[in-house]
Amino acid sequence: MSERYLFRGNHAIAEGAMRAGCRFFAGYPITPQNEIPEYFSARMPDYGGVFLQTESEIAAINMLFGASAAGVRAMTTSSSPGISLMQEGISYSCGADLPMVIANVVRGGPGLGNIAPAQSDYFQATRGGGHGDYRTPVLAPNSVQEMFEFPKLAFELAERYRTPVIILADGLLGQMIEPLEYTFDPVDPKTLPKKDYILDGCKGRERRVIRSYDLRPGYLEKLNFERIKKYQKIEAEEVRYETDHLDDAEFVIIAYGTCSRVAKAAVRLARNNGVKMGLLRPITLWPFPKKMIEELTGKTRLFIVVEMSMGQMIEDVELVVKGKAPVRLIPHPGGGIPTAREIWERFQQFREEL
Amino acid sequence: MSERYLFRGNHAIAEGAMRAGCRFFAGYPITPQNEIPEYFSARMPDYGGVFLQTESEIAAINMLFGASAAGVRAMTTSSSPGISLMQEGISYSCGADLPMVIANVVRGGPGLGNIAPAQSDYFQATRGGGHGDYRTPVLAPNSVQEMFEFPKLAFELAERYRTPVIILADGLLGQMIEPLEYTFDPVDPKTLPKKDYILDGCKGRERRVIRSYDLRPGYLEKLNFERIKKYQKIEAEEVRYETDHLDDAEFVIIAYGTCSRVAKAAVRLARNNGVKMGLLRPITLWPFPKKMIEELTGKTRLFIVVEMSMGQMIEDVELVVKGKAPVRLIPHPGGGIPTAREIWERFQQFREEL
Amino acid sequence: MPKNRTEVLVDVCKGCGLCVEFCPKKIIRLSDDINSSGYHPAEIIDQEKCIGCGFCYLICPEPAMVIYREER
Amino acid sequence: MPKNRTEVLVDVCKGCGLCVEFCPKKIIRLSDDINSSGYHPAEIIDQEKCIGCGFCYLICPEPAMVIYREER
Amino acid sequence: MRKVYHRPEGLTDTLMRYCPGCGHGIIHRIIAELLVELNIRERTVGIAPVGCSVFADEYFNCDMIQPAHGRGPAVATGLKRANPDLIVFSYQGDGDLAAIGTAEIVHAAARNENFTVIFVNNAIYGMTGGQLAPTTLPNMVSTTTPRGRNTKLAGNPIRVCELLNSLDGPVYINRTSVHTPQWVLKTKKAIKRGFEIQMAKKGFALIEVLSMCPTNWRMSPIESSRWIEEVMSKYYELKLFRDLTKEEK
Amino acid sequence: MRKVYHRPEGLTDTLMRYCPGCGHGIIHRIIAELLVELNIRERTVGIAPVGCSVFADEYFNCDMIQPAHGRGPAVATGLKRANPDLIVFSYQGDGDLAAIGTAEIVHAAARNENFTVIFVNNAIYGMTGGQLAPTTLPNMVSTTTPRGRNTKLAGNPIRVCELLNSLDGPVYINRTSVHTPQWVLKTKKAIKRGFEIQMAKKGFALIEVLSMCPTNWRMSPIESSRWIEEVMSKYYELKLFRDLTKEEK
Amino acid sequence: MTNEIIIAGFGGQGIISAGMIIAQAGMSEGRYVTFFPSYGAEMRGGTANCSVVVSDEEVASPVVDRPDTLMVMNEPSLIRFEPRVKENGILFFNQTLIKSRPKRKDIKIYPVEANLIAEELGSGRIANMVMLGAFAAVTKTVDLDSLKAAQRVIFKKADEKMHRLNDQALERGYKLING
Amino acid sequence: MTNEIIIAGFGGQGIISAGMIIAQAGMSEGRYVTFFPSYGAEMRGGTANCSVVVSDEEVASPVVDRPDTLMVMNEPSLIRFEPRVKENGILFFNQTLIKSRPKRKDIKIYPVEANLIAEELGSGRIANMVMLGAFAAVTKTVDLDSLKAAQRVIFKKADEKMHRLNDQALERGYKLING
Ligand SMILES: Cc1ncc(C[n+]2csc(CCOP(=O)(O)OP(=O)(O)O)c2C)c(N)n1
Ligand SMILES: Cc1ncc(C[n+]2csc(CCOP(=O)(O)OP(=O)(O)O)c2C)c(N)n1
Ligand code: SF4
Ligand code: SF4
Ligand code: SF4
Ligand code: SF4
Ligand code: SF4
Ligand code: SF4
Ligand SMILES: [Mg+2]
Ligand SMILES: [Mg+2]
Repeated sequence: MSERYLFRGNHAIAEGAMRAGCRFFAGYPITPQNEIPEYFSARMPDYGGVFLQTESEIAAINMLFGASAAGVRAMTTSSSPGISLMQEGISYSCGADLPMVIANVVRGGPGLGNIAPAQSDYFQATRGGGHGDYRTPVLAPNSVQEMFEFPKLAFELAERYRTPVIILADGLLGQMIEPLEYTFDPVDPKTLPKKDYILDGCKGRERRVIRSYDLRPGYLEKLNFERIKKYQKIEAEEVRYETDHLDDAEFVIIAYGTCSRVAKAAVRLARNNGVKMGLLRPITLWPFPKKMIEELTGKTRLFIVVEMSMGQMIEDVELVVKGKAPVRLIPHPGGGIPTAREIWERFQQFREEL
Repeated sequence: MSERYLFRGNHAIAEGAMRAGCRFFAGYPITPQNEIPEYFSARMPDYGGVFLQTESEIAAINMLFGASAAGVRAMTTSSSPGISLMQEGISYSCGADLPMVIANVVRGGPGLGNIAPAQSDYFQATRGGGHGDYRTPVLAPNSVQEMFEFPKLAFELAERYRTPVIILADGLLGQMIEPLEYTFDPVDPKTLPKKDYILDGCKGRERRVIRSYDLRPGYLEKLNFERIKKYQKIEAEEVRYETDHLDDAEFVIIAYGTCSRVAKAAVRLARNNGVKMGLLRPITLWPFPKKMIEELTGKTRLFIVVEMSMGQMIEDVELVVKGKAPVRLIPHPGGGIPTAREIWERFQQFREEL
Repeated sequence: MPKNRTEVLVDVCKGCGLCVEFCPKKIIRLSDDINSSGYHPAEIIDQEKCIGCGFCYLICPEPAMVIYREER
Repeated sequence: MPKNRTEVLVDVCKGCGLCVEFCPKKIIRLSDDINSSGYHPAEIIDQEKCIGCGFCYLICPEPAMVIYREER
Repeated sequence: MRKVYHRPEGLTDTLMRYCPGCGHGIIHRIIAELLVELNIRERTVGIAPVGCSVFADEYFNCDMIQPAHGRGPAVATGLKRANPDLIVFSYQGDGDLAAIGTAEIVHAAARNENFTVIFVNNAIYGMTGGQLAPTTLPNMVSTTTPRGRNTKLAGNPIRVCELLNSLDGPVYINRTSVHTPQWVLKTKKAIKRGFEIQMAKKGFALIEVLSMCPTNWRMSPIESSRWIEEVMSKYYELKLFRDLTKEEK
Repeated sequence: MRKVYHRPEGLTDTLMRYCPGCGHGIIHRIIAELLVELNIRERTVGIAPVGCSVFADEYFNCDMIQPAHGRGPAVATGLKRANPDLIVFSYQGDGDLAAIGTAEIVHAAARNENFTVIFVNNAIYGMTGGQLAPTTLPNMVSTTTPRGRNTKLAGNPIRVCELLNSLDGPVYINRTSVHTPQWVLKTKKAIKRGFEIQMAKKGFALIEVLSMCPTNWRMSPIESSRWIEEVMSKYYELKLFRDLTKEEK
Repeated sequence: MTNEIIIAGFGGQGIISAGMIIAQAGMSEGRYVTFFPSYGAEMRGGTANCSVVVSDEEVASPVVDRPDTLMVMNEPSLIRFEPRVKENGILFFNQTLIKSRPKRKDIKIYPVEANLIAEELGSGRIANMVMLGAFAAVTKTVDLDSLKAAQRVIFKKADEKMHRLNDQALERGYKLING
Repeated sequence: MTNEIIIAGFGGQGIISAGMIIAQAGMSEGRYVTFFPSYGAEMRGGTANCSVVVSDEEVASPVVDRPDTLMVMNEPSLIRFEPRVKENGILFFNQTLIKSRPKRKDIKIYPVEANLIAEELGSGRIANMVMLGAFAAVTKTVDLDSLKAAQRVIFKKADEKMHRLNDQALERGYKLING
């Protein structure tokens, strides 16, 4: 094992972003992610980048709009209410095809809710909480190590497809401390390929325009059909997931993020009790691992979806399973975290009822 | 036929709201719904209510938060980008269980998009574009007459369930002019039952608090489970839809709002050509007419979903149909409006491919 | 031959009349013709009197005015 | 018998010391005891000297001070 | 013996969960006393911000509402316009009012809405743990300006009274403090004036109150009081900026 | 014969779709001339607002970006901080800047961001068809104040230069107009100064320009010009509010 | 019977009010009607157009894709909309302002000297009324009298003089056909 | 072996740093560790608690619901967390500040005069270290030496004097058990 350091999830995501070449951070404080801007504020000067505490989340997302147009890797982070405020800006960024990374360290909602870990912004992240037809890739880390690594992946996806990418974490992942290994070398932004759409003055080339509108009849529709092709490509090529004990599983838990950690413990518990349980953990929430679930559908006696919400991802599961196998939900709306024991007990109940 | 007047959809919704007892309007201009605030500004003084053009959509939704807490029927209207800005406020209003009516006269997106009619805010409206677990009833009118009548229905639902209600129209419904009949008597707000949660000073009673948070461990979750019961009740009791030629239909179009009007013409065209086509038009988009679609699933050879989006409602259809019948989409992302002829032609193609 | 010349780009002009108002020499008026966008464009009625002050250009929103001065 | 009486609500006090600082008679100090919330509460060391000025109450954020004045 | 100073009826029995020496408690008490003294408790709706004083909705013994961060003035506008008989106050911190809520306070002031704003300036984001506020002083350390506020990078502080005083709308603007008993009394007078103006339907009043945040200033409460006296009140001049009701006379 | 006045290279060939007599065209041309005269066209990024001049991104012959309504100053901040070598201008209407974008302009000014704002005050929402703007004059008719702006209900107009002049941040604040050729020249000088300040990395400059909207004022272009002269410029004083670079000398 | 109509021209040529007058007239005759204007960004100095449907049965789609009847008041509108007219449909064009000529052979074409006649009557602004008169005469979708009544409803703020002028223009247009 | 630990007490009693020291020590011994603090609103004058998991295998769930080991530094925490300890689990409580006594019969209970000993050493603020020493001695989850090294990492800004004091406190706690 190479050198490891104890790291808080929130610090890890910030460190990971800067190492991934992020040179622009703009954000507004909100619990449970305050350590992210704090860490950026302390370290960004060393990286020669920009740190800005903004007047609001709205200003933050719009500063990203500008910074991304100028060509730098730009990131903002917030938690649920702050992300709601960014919906217009996210929609604009999708409409203007600007890459950027937005991390949501989700807390209990709706409204001011509480500051406990939650997953109730799944719909917002995967369906687009903003207006208009768009999608954004959504990455769901489940460890401090992934909090560190996902900003890099997110920037790569963002630039490959010219799209905002969302990292959907939660208060637990933000606050939790685990050993961290620096698994990649720092990215020097200067070594990245030059982008051919950015605004850096029209010297020696045609002037460029970045916009999200087209008022000429029919044009916007054409543009949107083009963008849908990009989404189809992402759906075909960028699905990521992790499996645990799926080979012989009769019962499959589907869970992401914090819930997938708890679910892993539940799988251990079940296996210790001789039950063939397995776990599918979507890493990309959009694109959703549909094919994998389709494959499982034939051989699975029961799907259990565990969510820190009233049940949102379960819709994506049901869209694939199509009633061919029972799907049960263990919901925690409002900042409650499931426990392995609870999953195990609920499972036994579900099995009896089958 | 009783007296009828030519009315623009945007004027009808404003007139309908005031007749339904709306005494507080706050909003910010945006095309294609500017005629709504304009009409309110001209007529609200006659009704003795409050009209306010606000500094932003954010201010508008938060003024509604206050006005609703004070007990009046309060409404705001906007179009897509403005509605995105309201997502935090809508989430708060759901968290605080405050009734209010929000009309979205949808336009093409994402971003600034265009000002043509669109239906691409379906996900946002039905899944909650804001953070946290919540739902709002969504009403989708398809005529000027319904633009006039739905605010009343919306206020009734809003108050019965203490929830924001969304009226999801589009630029065509807002701009179009049709004959209108005053189908209900003006509601005098004074005759409405007094609400037992409003803030009017604690004279002679316990003080009241309206909030959307609970930071005590576990409490928010309990609260949210309570709210889910309310949502289940709405799903059980408030589904509304309209059918056209469904009795013997082999092919069923599912479409709402403007698309349902076009679809009706397509059904006529099909019937004239001897094809047994019918139309299911969801009036409430949430709660979605699941049962009706379930019933149709057995006897329908093909479902055609027509949407002025890249395909959003189709998810709700597929969640019910569960692969038991083919579902095809005619999408118009970006402000395009389908035509009856187009539906008819695409249908023939679909049928051949079956 | 005039010292200065003022040219109206007929199809750019929207006939707003601001140049007419601000020409110190009052040598601009709106034509009776309709241009391709449906406007009555400005026209110079007495080129001789033009002092090349540029007011018509300065106030023109399009700009539909081009002004030439004699080289010295 | 004192003219005025100042009472500290021991379990409300958070031991911030502001009253100690602003008592013009310097008759307040923080006790060595710990209250139910883990703070060292204020205590009056010389009730006799209290002039009932209310400064301790005015500056107390909780408020943990109650001040009695002799009826006239 | 008569109880002359004691927990006012305008506060509930709930103990306040602010840090020791926090100015919020003092300001709460002042407002609570006025609710009783002006006999308006039973027709008042208070607005708690998002900030440390989000819990104000548990502390004030009157109807309370807790809206989104920074939107107090919009909510107050809604409440007051819908029911002009209410007395409405919006209690807001410097992050709430001067950062995310800038548009709402500027426009409520410009509209001269008839409610009272108590603006608690502690030059820091208390609730979230000590980040830079719009009112954080130059060179002052916060958790997001760990080397001190460099105005070249993090911008200049905003003086809210001065900003709003450039508008036609507001009737009353005053800046006070609660760092000494004397200033506590002056603050009470100022807030009283604010409420009276509202009761007389004259319009918008804002009282900015400099307030200690010992926790995030990393000072003792007493050091905090001194710091307001010696530093903060020099940067934020304590004065009455405007009282249009007086000018009228 | 030398062409002394002609469509500048800083404008594209696209004909502008503003109404006849609209001030936007004049202001566009001024900026376009300066892009050439200051030799900055090839390193400038312009920001078009949401408003009638949303189309500015088709008209200026330089890199352009079109962001969300009111957020120009935030986008400018992002652009300029990410690439300080750019010259950035934010072109905004009164609805865009003084209503929905209030927070963004106030904070960009307070931070003294190094870009130039051209603020087109036509006292109305042009694009959306003539609704009340924050700058609509008292008693002025708009489609949402059909009986004229009653300041008791619809609030008082906001004077943006005065508002921002209360801040420490900005380097340059000036209010001019384009209703006469003389004022067009003064406006050009003012905007030039704004760009020069940015080029010298001195900081934030805002030039407010009173501008005709004949369509929504329901006046002819000439009447509109007169109305600025006789009414609007009385309410919005045309003057230099601040030039810190001069004070330095 | 259903007549799906498109009217198009410059902003300022009274396109929208022409459409509304047809809708009002149709409604007054007890027919089903729907009207849908183009709106918005096109306002700034561009073109305007609107769709009207007048029908004996409930109007399903308010969207007129391929009109039975097209009235064009200016050149660009002719170019844009002519190809859309249904086979055997009807096209009216404003001969005064439109220099080119329609190309379709499968539709009926009526040139109308709308602006010329209107100017004769005293104001180019009532060219739309001339057009409507011709439209009523040819298509019989609504009666001339209904149109006359309808313009008084739609222009309710105009004075009697203006109403009379409109009536005259309607009649002149009507007589172009039924003259 | 997996030890799931909860530490709880007043804010200011060093609850969080105690947890992090265990995590750091565990990591230095090559074990899998996870640490999760309570955070946020409870900050304002409330209680603090944290969970630590130290394990020989990858840590699945970072959420400690029913701890193997509980350390409580004040009265309210004893009341809140005692019922959660696993059967046969271990409870350490700060005897100096906690007046009442644990009630469970099915767990092992260790009273620790944490504050008393800490004050003896010169500062009540190192009561947490005393607790950790006892914890190491009883549970053997991590070595005393690892804890000593770990506190130097976690308090990297403290001076040598403070580090020594911490070491002493750890030792005193350790010796309470292995004395
Ligand atoms: C939309 C949104 N953004 C951010 C937050 C997080 N937040 C809570 S309180 C606060 C700032 C509090 O500072 P201030 O207003 O100065 O009040 P104080 O705590 O200092 O009294 C912030 C940023 C939030 N709850 N909602
Ligand atoms: C979030 C949002 N709200 C509202 C609008 C609608 N809108 C477009 S332009 C505009 C106002 C334009 O007025 P102004 O800024 O004064 O510019 P002008 O047209 O007068 O030049 C508004 C409200 C929008 N596009 N986005
Ligand atoms: S240049 Fe001067 S004098 Fe010549 S036409 Fe123009 S305004 Fe008149
Ligand atoms: S100012 Fe320009 S647009 Fe206006 S009339 Fe003169 S040339 Fe034409
Ligand atoms: S009332 Fe005055 S003198 Fe008495 S204890 Fe309080 S501060 Fe001291
Ligand atoms: S001011 Fe109040 S809280 Fe502070 S020490 Fe005195 S009594 Fe206690
Ligand atoms: S953090 Fe500051 S403002 Fe918040 S309660 Fe503590 S002292 Fe008061
Ligand atoms: S509406 Fe007004 S601002 Fe907009 S283009 Fe027309 S005249 Fe100019
Ligand atoms: Mg503060
Ligand atoms: Mg304007």
